Amino acid sequence: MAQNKSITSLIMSNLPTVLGIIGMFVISSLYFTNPGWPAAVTLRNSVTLSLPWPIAIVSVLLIRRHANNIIKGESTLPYDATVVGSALLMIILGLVNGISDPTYQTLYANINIIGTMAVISAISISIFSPMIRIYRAKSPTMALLIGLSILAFMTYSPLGQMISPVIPQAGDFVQTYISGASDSAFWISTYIGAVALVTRMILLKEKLKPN
Amino acid sequence: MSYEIVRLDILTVMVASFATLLLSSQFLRGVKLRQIPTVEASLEAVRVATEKGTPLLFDTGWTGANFWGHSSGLTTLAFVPSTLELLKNIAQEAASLDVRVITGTTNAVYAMMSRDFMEAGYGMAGHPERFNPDDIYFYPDNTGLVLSDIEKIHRYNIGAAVMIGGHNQTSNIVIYEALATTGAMLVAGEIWPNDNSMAALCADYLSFAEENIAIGSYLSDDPVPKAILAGEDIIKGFLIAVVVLGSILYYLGVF
Amino acid sequence: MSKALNLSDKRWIYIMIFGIIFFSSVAPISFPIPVVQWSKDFHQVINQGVTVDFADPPREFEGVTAGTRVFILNSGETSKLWGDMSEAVTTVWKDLISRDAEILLWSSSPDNEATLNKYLLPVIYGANPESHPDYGTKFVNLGYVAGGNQLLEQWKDDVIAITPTDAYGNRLEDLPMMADFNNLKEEADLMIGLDARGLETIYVVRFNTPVLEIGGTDSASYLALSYTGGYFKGMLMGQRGGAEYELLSGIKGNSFSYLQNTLTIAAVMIIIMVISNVMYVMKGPTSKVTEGT
Amino acid sequence: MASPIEPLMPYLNTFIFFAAYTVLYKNNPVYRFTQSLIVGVGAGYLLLSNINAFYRGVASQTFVDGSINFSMLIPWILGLGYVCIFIPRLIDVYRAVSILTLTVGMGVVLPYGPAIFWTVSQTYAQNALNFLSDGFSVQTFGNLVTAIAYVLGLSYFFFSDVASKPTTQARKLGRIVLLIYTAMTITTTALGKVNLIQWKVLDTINGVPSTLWIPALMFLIMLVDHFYPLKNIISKKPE
Repeated sequence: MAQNKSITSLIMSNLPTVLGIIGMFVISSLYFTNPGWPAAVTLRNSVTLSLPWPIAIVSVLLIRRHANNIIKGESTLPYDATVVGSALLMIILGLVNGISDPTYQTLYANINIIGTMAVISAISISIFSPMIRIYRAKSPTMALLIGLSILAFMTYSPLGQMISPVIPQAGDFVQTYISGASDSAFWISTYIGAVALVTRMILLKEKLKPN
Repeated sequence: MSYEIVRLDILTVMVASFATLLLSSQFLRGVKLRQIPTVEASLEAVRVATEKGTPLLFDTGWTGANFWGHSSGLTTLAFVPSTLELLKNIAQEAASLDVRVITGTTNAVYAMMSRDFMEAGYGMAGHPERFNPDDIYFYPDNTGLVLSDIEKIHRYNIGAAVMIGGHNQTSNIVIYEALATTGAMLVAGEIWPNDNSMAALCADYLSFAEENIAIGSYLSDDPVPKAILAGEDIIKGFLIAVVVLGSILYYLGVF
Repeated sequence: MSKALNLSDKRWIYIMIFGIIFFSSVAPISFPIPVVQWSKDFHQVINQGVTVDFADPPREFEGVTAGTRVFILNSGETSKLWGDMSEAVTTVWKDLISRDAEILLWSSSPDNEATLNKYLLPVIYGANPESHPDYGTKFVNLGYVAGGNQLLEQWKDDVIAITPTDAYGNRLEDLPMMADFNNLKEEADLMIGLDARGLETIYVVRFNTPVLEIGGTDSASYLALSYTGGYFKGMLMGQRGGAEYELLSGIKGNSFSYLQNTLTIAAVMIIIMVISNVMYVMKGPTSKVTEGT
Repeated sequence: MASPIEPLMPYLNTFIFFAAYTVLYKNNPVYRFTQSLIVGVGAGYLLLSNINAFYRGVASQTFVDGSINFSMLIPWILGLGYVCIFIPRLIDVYRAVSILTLTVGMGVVLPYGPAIFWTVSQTYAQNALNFLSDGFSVQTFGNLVTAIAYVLGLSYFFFSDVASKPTTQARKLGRIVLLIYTAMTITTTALGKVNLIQWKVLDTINGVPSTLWIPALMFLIMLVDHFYPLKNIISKKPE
């Protein structure tokens, strides 16, 4: 009796999670059924259509945070003002002239899009740098890896083909058949870990709040 | 209305996987697990930050960003509990050593959860007053996160970092390079394989893919997550058997 | 206070790389390149088709011809990889137009949408794509629609019911091309992902949809599973993939100008890595051993 | 119609790209300003894009031909639940809506895991011994290597002592398989991403107008600052 009571209270204290888990499996059923159960389709579609809200709210929270810094007079004031000012400028432009406004569009493309490409392009320099500074044959395995990196440099530039056609063929073989299988092992272990996560949720071991 | 079942074989494998893990949670309790290097190293990073007198950077990148049905889906959710549990433990250690922990993520919901776990860690150490919610940072996109992380690394001269999570397009290495400038100790593990490759190049301590999901179970006192982790080995063993035995059966024409 | 330039300063590395890129850019040369198998497969599918047999019955796709319905998913990291994907995407797009295909475009995020709006659509369709004669009959742009995988699950049955308007506010039911391009699981003859993920399980294993992929050079590392697993029937990776498709299709582009840079930088990196490792082995290990490697 | 500020955009574009790189020299106000601008502009754009997305998908469909479309009310209700994040007393409403969204999202993608690990394993098994039936070629040998590498790689992720101890050798080889992937990926990533820099450098050289002078000027300023810190000129104090 006491045990039943504790299970009941456990379920009641986790009601949103319990309902969510039931919903999760109902939604999962849509993958395997044709046509899908209409109620499940409605739930899935409604949640999808509501997704712009949380994404938009992240932006509002970010702007609010920097606005609070301005009010508190933090030492980062000029930069907080830049964040808030530029965000407000975009919002005003978009609201007044619509999101197809050319000024609104061109500011985003020439500031944010190109900034993103700058960050991503910096990856190459950030790889070359440690490859030059610390990529050393400290063990036979490391020597093998450095050899393979050199093979990849030859394969994915015209250099290998200029020396011998065998080089890019060997590089392609390693990339397609060994790296490909390794990629599968990486992903599949992760997918199994994800199934384990859901199992822990079913057992109410994952509440996404600390004990 | 009649329903047609699509891919019954996948449905069977899914149900069998859950059944295996649920049974494991009961019957594999107490099974011993091998070590994962980043678990202890993460706490060591807090001590290194203490010695250097600088804050610790705890960056989880895109963790939790895919709450909203993004194409990377389940894998980005899988390590959410793990990173939060790790953050709680790091916060506990940091609170007792009076080290500031600065976090970075791309999701407001995850940032809110981080606050709960960090606060709990500081409370467990008996120093709730040392918790500063303003040290939890989030940005709506990966670009903002990386750019601001680099700025903070320079501004605070970060001496140690734990970067366990999911970054994007290997942008984690841009942060690693900034950490190399300040000579920081780096504990890293990434959920996605290409990002993991960057950690393999730069990290002082490294964990691979699913090991990062498993960290949460290692840190928990509860025997059930550990038992489920052991149960995953059965699924992996089954898949290995599918390839080994299946190849022979396919060759013999049985399928 | 002035400071001497120190050779151990790692900023020399950055200066060297920028130097190589600059000089490669002002002196581009064409080089012979081998065409990798996944690029050959990509062209083969566009040109002659493929059979997909994950589910019963198998689906026969006979290549892109007049009226072939191609769904392009701008749903990966296009905004971040554009400088490495630009030529492959542009060349394939031109090839699809030359074959008179019907193209439906979706962007999964505002930055992906903005990238194609700035760098691709003006090149192909002019400053106002919605005013181009092909718009509505050969090309429809859904623009940014939120939802990722969930959206793809919904669109497999009905696009118009979920997303009634295009990126420019036109109702989809008023656009002639959409009359038989609505139920994606059956009416999309071919899907081309721009670094897109999730198509394998949503479309390929259940509905045998042929899927091709265009990504950055390193996209191959995390998309390899999908190629070796047989889900993607071909891939074009990076500017080199663009150069390969230029060779295979005979459509001229700008891909080859990038090969000089990769050649120079690869040669320099190989020389540095060989010398530094030989010196390291001769001197014996002195630096710290990294746990990961 | 083009924006009146369009003529300035090539310069702004080039400035932003290379200003992001100035941090490689050292942390500086130009980098911090650029970073703040990118974050702010991105936040404003993302906010309005999603308002527009909701308008297209829901708001414009809620009242059609003078009558309410009831299926559109649920996204509105969920949206209002999200707004509760701004009301501390109603934060649990926000949490409940988040959990619902999270679990629905997980429900959609949950089958993908088994779908992938089952069909990939099947495909590898199907092809592994093709060399026995189809003869020895690069492809059939490659298929065998793939199956072996996959098995070894997967074995690395055994966690229990029961499974990991007897497979120690396989796991060591599995670790090498995973590291082979990392070695190839490091290089292909570097070569791929360096194309992005060249793409922009080509734009500064060949674009109209040419903007190459902007990064050249930035480099010169950094060089000067290295020997004669500009901060001292402004603040009249030694660094």
